[in-house]
Amino acid sequence: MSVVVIGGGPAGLAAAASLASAGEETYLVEKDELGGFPKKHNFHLLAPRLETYEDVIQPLINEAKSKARVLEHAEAIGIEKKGDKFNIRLGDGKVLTADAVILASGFEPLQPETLLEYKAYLYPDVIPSWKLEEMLSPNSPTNGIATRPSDGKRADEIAIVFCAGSRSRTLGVPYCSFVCCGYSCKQAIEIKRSNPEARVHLFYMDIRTIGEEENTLYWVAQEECGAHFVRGRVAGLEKRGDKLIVTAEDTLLNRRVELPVDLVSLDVAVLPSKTIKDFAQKLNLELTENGFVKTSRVVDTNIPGFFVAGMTSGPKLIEMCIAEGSAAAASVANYLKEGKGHGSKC
Amino acid sequence: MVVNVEELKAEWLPPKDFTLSEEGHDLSLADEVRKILGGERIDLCFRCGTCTAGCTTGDRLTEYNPRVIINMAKEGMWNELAELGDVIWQCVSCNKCVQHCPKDARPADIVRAVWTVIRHRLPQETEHNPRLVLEGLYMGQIAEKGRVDETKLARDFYGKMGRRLTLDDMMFGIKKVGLTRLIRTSKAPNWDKVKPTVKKLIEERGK
Amino acid sequence: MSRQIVVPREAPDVPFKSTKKFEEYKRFRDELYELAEKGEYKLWRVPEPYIEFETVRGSGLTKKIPMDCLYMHKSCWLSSLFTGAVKSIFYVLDTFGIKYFNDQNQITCTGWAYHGGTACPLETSVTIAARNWHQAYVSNNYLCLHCITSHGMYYDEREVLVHSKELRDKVRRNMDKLGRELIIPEYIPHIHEVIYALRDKIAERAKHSYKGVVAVEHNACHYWKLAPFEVIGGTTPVTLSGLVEALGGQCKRYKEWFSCCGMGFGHIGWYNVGAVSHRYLNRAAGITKMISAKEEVDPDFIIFNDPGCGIVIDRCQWYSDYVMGIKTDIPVLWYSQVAALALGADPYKDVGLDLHIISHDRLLKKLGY
Amino acid sequence: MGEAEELLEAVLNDPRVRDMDTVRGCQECGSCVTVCPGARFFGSDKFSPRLIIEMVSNRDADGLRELIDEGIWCCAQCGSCRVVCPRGNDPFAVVLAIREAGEFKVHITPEGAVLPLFHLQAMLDVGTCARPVTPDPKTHPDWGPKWAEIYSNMEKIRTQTISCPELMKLDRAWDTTPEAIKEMRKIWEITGALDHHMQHYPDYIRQIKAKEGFKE
Repeated sequence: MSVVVIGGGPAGLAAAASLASAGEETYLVEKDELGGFPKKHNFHLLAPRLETYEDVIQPLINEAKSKARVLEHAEAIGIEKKGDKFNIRLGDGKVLTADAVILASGFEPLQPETLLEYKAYLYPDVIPSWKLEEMLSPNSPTNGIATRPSDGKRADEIAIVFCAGSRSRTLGVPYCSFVCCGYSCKQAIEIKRSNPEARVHLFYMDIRTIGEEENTLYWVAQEECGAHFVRGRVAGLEKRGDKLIVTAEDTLLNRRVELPVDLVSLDVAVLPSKTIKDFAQKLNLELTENGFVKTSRVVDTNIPGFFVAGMTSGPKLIEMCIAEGSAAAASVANYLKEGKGHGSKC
Repeated sequence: MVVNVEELKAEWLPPKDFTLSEEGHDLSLADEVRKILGGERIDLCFRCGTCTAGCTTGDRLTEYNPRVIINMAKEGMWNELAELGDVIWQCVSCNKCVQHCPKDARPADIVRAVWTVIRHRLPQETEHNPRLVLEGLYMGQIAEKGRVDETKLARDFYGKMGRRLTLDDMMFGIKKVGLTRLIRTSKAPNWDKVKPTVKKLIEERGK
Repeated sequence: MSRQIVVPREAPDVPFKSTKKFEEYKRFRDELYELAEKGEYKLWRVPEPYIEFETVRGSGLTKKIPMDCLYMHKSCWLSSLFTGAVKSIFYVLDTFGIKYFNDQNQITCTGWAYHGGTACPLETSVTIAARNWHQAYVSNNYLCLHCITSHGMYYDEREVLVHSKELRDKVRRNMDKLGRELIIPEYIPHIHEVIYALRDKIAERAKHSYKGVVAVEHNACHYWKLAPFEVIGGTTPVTLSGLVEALGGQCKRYKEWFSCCGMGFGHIGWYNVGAVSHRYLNRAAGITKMISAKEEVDPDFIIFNDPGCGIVIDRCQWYSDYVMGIKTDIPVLWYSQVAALALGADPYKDVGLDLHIISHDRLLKKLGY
Repeated sequence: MGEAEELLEAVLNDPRVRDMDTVRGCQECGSCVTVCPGARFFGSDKFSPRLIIEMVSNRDADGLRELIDEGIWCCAQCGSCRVVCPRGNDPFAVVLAIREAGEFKVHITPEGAVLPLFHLQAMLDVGTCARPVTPDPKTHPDWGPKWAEIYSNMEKIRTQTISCPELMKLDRAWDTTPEAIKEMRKIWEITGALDHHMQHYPDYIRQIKAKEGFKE
């Protein structure tokens, strides 16, 4: 019995590691390197628990590498279902045959340039949040200090814009991206700790640091790090001299705010990855109206033997992705044993 | 419509929020508030509005909004704060907000800290503010005797405000609080032991 | 003949993302054609020759700009106060042999009063618009506006006409009473888009180069904010900066680029309600804009596509000097004047610069006049 | 039904609100207020597009009634709010609907906001909104001394220097024909706009009606 896990991010790694530990023949297909988005963008501290990448994701990589058959730099470009078996075609022409598949292809961030009002196409100092995350890693070229890409100077006034693209009906992204509130508060804490002179201005519509994140991230950022929270969506961004001027309404005080800042970080929306759409057409997979995979019992889909984990079924935190990876592994094991998953209707 | 240029010139005021970014954002205001006892809790506020929802004064006087006052100070909106004028002094110290606040920020204390800052920044304008005069006399009595002599308080307050205590006022007082409390003027028991601590506290608050 | 779509080269090269608003606009366009097929009204298609521009980059949406036989739908303010700017339009069209029809039977679109809300009800305004469309239609020339407020208003009114059956029936009845037909134009082109389409030809024939000249632009709100999908460049309009750059000049951005010039307060300038004093604000908005442009760019001139915006900016600068002591002195030019000056028109007899308050001497010197 | 409820109903029945899906609920992000010149220069306590959308979607009739007295006239009708709203609301159109409903349906426009006679005359007498003579330096001193100079030489500059045959007359933007003006008046008559202005300027409207042979 063999299982193919597509995607080597947190969810895929967890799924592959659990399945391989349980003794299944597991293939892990990753188009880049293992580690997914956190690896690609050099994450260090992970929200919400403030554990490090080395402590959380590296062990998963090690475990997957030692137990599962890992195919790095191999992209799954085709899938078909024949009877109970899945045939997965890879970029190099190889075909993997599997009894069950776990799709953990992750998400795609919205390109900041498409948000014309924030003018990322014009000003290099308007960056997507993952670029700020890269900078804040201690082993980054800037040694963990937020700097301006345009001239390399240290950024002392930083604006973080929540919901850049998400929760926008006009843009067709009506849902919440889930992760941004947490990591933005975390970034505010990191900025303040690496550069005590910095001031961070966070423009939010609602703070959704759910559960324990509230007092480990939001309250710490506000109370200990003196982060400046403004309730309002940034609607204008222009340049004056070498400062970027962000304008928003402080809706709680009913007034317009104009702030000169050095660096603007956009919490860009989480979009479904292209693989999902591709696979959905080939497998008749059911999707939600926003283009994520529709699931029942968290990891089951409408195709027997085809499971999903992580951001494939909607935005979620890294720890939730890992949990879903393990959950999917359990479901697969059950499916292989019993011939059916939890919710699939054969 | 005839427009006179001279009139226009007189009418001219720089537009509101004209350059809010630099001048209007007086962040030193929040720092001053933080230095005062009680004011350091200003960073705890996350603007939920519970204080305003339960406010005794706000119920009668919609302009009085503790959430807005606290956050005006936090955001450095000094001009707007000053524009509020008398409204800001109308807190009745019921401390309901202190009970309600989910983050234990003690809004009443922060508002008090904001008062102190205003008093420091505008000493002349606030010198004759009835609320502050009364509070000064009240705290003075507490510091001296650990008790309030209401007759004396009323007499002193009326004196400072340039009004004489009439018989009607006396009758009103007797009806309200009773004769026995009006004539009790002795010190609280063992007051001399506590006095220095209380005095220090009162001074620190007003610093 | 295969369909040729011109992609404006000045538009920022950013990936396009389909949006809900975009889908809605597409639905509106489909409905526009569908209702015409059902016979609700007659759709007036842009005749050949035209240039089809892509509006929002990468979206595939287009706008057809007619390039001959233009119906000059004049602007009240431009024709009143800046005769030279109107004459410059004719000058440019004459230079390229483009035929146009200057109709004296055209009446105002009532735009200046419409936005105040107390002049006439929606039905009256829409009937007047439909009357002007029909008037242009029977003249066998395609509608081409001089005024930006007309552009925004006609766009809005067309959208309401398509969406609201009740209003459509009312207007059709009114048109019957006038002995006219309900005609709806497919696109609503503005004359500055025609001049933008001619920019390379103007540059070829230019007698004066804008080399070394720095400009700032003010894109009228009623052009790109009201109808972003019918604007060349979408929410990053390129028509004005494109013209200046094609003629060799430079067009720079400034902080208040987005802001309204304050003419909007002029639309309702007669109001005297409560503490509201619109006249002063009309100045304040313009002055705010000009201070920003002066401090950050210090341009040789500012280019406009709307008559109203230009008037406010031209007039408010004396006021800011007199009242606030802030001297900005940025001369004002309309797109047509910019083009006509490049083509060698007389700055006073043709372009009418003596109707402006801010002097253009420094600019004319730079242009080699 | 009181004035306020009447106003609310009239606003909700305006084609621009009812048929155009301009009010879809608000998530209070404040984008519109950020870009609004009205809120910027008058102060957002006086005019806030966000609150207007909230009032209409919450059916707050009294709030709307209060707006008519002053706040609603602070809108510059620039449409900035329309481009930025992430929900696709359109405060721009709603403001116009409120103004029109107040004037034409409920008749509660404050005196200072009624269309001035000179403006009505421009449209009905010559068929153009503005005329070269409209900004008289006496009424527009803020245009400065240079304008007064140009104004006194207007005829010379317009007709001799920049000769443009269609733009010769000083009392109208372009040479409108009598037929065009007649049609303009007829449109105002058949849509009821003339009758409406009878309450503000009875003498002038009667004069127009008599001239065109419209029934009173």
